Amino acid sequence: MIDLGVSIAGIDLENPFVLASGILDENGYTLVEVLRSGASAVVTKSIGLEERKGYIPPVVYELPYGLLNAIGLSNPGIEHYSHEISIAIREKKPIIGSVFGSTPEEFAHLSSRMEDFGVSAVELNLSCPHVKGYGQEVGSDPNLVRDIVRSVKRKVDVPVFAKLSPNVSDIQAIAEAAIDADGFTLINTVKAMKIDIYARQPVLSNVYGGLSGSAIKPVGIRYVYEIASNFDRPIFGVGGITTAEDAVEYIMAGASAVQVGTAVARVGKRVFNKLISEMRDFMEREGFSKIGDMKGVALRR
Amino acid sequence: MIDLGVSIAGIDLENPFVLASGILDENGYTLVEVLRSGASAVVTKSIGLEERKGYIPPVVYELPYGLLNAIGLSNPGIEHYSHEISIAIREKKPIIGSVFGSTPEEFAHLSSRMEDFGVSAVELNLSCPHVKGYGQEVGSDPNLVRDIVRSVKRKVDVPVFAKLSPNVSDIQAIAEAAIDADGFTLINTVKAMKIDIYARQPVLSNVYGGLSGSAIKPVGIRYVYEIASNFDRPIFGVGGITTAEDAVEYIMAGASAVQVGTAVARVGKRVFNKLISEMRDFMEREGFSKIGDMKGVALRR
Amino acid sequence: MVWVPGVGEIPLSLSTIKGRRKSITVKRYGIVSQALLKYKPGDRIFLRGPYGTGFTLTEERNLIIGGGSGMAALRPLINDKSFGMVSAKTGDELLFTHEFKENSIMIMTDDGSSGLKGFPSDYLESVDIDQFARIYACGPELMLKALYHKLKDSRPDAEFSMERIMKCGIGICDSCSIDGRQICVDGPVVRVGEINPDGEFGHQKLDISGRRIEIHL
Amino acid sequence: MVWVPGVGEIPLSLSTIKGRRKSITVKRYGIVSQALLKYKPGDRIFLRGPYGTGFTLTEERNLIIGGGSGMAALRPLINDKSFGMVSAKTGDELLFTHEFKENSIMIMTDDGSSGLKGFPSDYLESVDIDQFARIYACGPELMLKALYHKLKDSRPDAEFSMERIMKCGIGICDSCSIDGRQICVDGPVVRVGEINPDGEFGHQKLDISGRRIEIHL
Ligand SMILES: Cc1cc2nc3c(=O)[nH]c(=O)nc-3n(C[C@H](O)[C@H](O)[C@H](O)COP(=O)(O)OP(=O)(O)OC[C@H]3O[C@@H](n4cnc5c(N)ncnc54)[C@H](O)[C@@H]3O)c2cc1C
Ligand SMILES: Cc1cc2nc3c(=O)[nH]c(=O)nc-3n(C[C@H](O)[C@H](O)[C@H](O)COP(=O)(O)OP(=O)(O)OC[C@H]3O[C@@H](n4cnc5c(N)ncnc54)[C@H](O)[C@@H]3O)c2cc1C
Ligand SMILES: Cc1cc2nc3c(=O)[nH]c(=O)nc-3n(C[C@H](O)[C@H](O)[C@H](O)COP(=O)(O)O)c2cc1C
Ligand SMILES: Cc1cc2nc3c(=O)[nH]c(=O)nc-3n(C[C@H](O)[C@H](O)[C@H](O)COP(=O)(O)O)c2cc1C
Ligand code: FES
Ligand code: FES
Repeated sequence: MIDLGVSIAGIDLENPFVLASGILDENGYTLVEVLRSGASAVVTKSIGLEERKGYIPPVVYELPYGLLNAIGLSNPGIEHYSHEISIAIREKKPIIGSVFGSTPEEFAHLSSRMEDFGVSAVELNLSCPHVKGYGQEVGSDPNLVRDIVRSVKRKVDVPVFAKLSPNVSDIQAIAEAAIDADGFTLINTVKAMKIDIYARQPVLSNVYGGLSGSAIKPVGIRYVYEIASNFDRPIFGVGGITTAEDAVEYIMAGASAVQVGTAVARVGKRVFNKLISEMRDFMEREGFSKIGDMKGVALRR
Repeated sequence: MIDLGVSIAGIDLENPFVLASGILDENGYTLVEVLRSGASAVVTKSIGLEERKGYIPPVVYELPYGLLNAIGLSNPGIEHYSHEISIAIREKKPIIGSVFGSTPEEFAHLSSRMEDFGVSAVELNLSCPHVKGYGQEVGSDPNLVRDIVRSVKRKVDVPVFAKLSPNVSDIQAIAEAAIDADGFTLINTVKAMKIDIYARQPVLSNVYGGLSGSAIKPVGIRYVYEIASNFDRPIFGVGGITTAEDAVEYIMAGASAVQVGTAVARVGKRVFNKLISEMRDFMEREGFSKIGDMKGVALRR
Repeated sequence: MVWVPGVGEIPLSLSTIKGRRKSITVKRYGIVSQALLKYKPGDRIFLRGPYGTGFTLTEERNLIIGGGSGMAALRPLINDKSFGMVSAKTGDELLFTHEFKENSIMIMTDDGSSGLKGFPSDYLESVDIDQFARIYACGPELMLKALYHKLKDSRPDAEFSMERIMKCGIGICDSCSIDGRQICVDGPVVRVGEINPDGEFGHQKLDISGRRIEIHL
Repeated sequence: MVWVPGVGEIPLSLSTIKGRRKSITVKRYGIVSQALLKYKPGDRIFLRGPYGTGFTLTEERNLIIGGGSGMAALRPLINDKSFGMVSAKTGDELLFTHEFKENSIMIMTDDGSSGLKGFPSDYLESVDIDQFARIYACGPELMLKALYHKLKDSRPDAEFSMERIMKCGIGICDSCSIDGRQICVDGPVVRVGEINPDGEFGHQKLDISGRRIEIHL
């Protein structure tokens, strides 16, 4: 008997496949469809205090082995988003509320509202541009990360995941700063860009964007492995997962569960059912009966 | 008349395509073959003070869209390497000596020996593990970078290129620290890893490696664009260049010339002649007569 | 998705499909469409796609119901046997009316400045819809909604092209969704029989920030 | 390239090529080969490749000259009409001698413990090399060098399999190069006519760090 169930920071999931933040999660009815397609939970789009239009399109660019995006954190603002959550929550599967901000107070307020709306956990998107510094991100400033995580933890009772940026020199210092979180989500997109040599211009209106998809899987595996080797916190692995083998790689690197983003566009929402059946096949073939039995087996301790 | 010649930090190159460090540049006779295949110059393997065996194989792993490597800076030591340079230098094309170390003094000594051997420039590999910190690289410590570049500049007369790591939070702070260099080389490989889920182990004996090839091109473009936008230094663009269109993308992002690594393995040494003829075709079609006319045209100033 | 470098990118339909030369038809609206209208012959156009579903092509007799720039997407469907119900706000916004045979077109405008006054749905009863092998419609959502109610029982095979904000075109951003389906991938063309009258169609949509808004005239 | 997880990866040749089941033959040498020798039937083997060039297969009469574990790479070439010159340091290191027909093999050892004493090159004159459609050799470089001088004029079509440190197997690390050619890609099998006697072959090679060393017996 193969059991796909996992538990991460106290949240029980019927399978390890969760929708990643920012992908098909703006509209509550879409979240419902994603959950019905097999996802065990969904992470919402990152929501801020105020309504934001995001960047003018082009906001995405497809590469052969990945996707560039600079959506620009478009969102209706936390109060308006409550309606979308109220639609999705009827599916009775965990909703993880993702929030972004620039101060600990903002993060704490947003997380607390998410809790009010009934989410099972919050995920702190610590990878947005940081107003204080220049060209820097909230997630690369350990002191700010520490304050944000602490403020949120003081305010909410649901588990808190810190989603870390891969665009840092020293991920261990950042994870150490975020150690009050109940778990980590690794990784967000890798800063990158594309120039159209015929238009002689950057393709994204924001110039810079985030790279996701297959191209970043080796980077994601590295971060999960490094954090799992050094910290005792459950991890959501995310970045380039398209097949169950990709998910297994993250789990063997130490992830408890995984999130899937770009593949939902590449394959469609049916990617979740595909992952579930591929995972069963893999476990059967390789003699694993529980997801937990694969967790961290590649770590050299 | 299409002119492929470029000049970078005072070095004249017959075309913009240079062999990147660490690829087919251990043996002097191979450097000769690479130069005869059309490369306008070669960067040597990174050479240190002492002989090093590097890591036990597996030291490379092929991904569909890139290559992982952890060669481990194997090299015969600077004194033994002089013989390889003496073989290559007979081709009368520029040789750029790459060096690695952990202190400013080491870098200065190595660079000075390279100059004695007759190189046209030195390239400082600022992306090797840094002994002082943990999990950190020489290239992510601005103070160390500043000292290294200054010490080298005091010691040698040939142009000095600082090769920067993409594994940093704030590339602008590092470039600022390296501002005494005559030019920048961007980028080195992106830290990454791969687990073989059947062996249930990391594939590289060193666990972590560097990702190169197509997967990192959008990352390389971003770094070149960002540095070209903010600093007035010539740039070697490197990372995932396989076609002339890739090279044009780097040049439009602000690079003066480019280096080619992984594609030399993927396509073979004939990649240089392929790049040259593709570049001629592109320039003819698009109405460019000089490489310099394309330089930085995508920058928003 | 048509990109004007330095300006923006918007979803547009092909108004010519067959042959090597394609065309798009753009209504002067905001920043991107205005920039497109400055293009001269020989200028380079940047686009990606086409994405999503298209109308089922037929050489048989079909009914084409277009509102405003919605006619752009319908134009490739016009054949010798087509009958058109073409509408617009005012007469000078009417599109492609000359491409239908004489006596094979009904024209209407909101203000009555050309043809009949009113919407296509007001006049649908005046044509015998059973004679058409296919029925297609594209235009403002409230026009489609009115048509929906008249066609849902008799012609569930009628095809509507839907409009929403489209940022990615590839089913990832969720800005175009109706009832959980991404119109950029599973649409924009959908069959009347697939539409849920109690869902978002004709009632609500998300605006550019993702904020849910009611659809009014 | 055969990988023993947690131990290392080394270049090995296939000693069976045809059919679904393949084989490798490993000489007990250092850490990886010793780890391989502990494998039991049913164990999983990890490999990548095959890379590079192979011997030209023939069903005609051929001459097979093998030194030590070099016989591993030569074994798939053995056919009914093959003649073998098989050598090793001592008698118990001789490989695949029983796969040749009786009277179709000459055996020699460095110490004379089995067959003739000496190297294959010492006895090459005793066979009529013109009778062979193909000539193949694999073994220590100094054996190949001695053979080279005897074959370069008469049989430039003879094929040698070369050995160097091989770290990547895909033409990127330069550890395997001879005269600027990567033996992992353009070799290991090369024709005698392509070899430059004044280059690195038989004279110099790079060791594991990339340090140039002289090739001695
Ligand atoms: C499937 C489909 C097919 C269409 N086909 C045609 C056609 O053939 N001809 C035609 O004239 N019109 C068509 N439209 C409508 C057309 O896309 C809008 O009129 C156009 O987006 C307006 O852009 P603008 O920059 O001129 O307007 P502005 O109001 O200046 O828009 C400003 C910005 O808002 C955003 N924006 C506005 N509308 C949209 C949108 N729908 N999706 C994404 N972003 C938007 C863009 O960032 C735009 O740059 C179609 C729409 C859809 C969904
Ligand atoms: C093309 C080719 C085909 C070969 N085919 C066969 C064969 O079929 N059967 C056979 O028995 N031998 C073969 N060899 C020789 C075999 O590869 C070496 O004997 C083997 O590498 C020794 O490894 P070890 O770990 O047992 O020895 P050790 O001395 O313990 O080696 C230690 C480490 O040194 C490195 N090392 C040693 N030799 C090499 C090498 N050649 N390349 C890269 N790294 C090396 C590895 O990291 C190894 O783990 C072949 C060699 C080549 C180049
Ligand atoms: C279009 C798009 C929008 C995204 N928006 C968000 C977001 O709002 N918040 C966030 O934390 N991550 C966001 N991400 C990052 C993803 O959640 C995920 O970390 C990343 O895409 C890597 O996973 P993937 O390769 O499976 O897509 C976004 C990614 C994409 C492609
Ligand atoms: C096998 C291998 C070895 C490398 N060794 C070095 C090195 O010694 N020094 C260095 O500065 N860069 C080294 N690099 C990085 C390359 O010079 C280059 O920056 C990187 O591979 C990106 O370019 P590419 O995608 O064209 O390969 C190495 C890369 C590879 C693939
Ligand atoms: S436009 Fe992004 S999902 Fe449809
Ligand atoms: S083994 Fe690396 S180039 Fe041949």
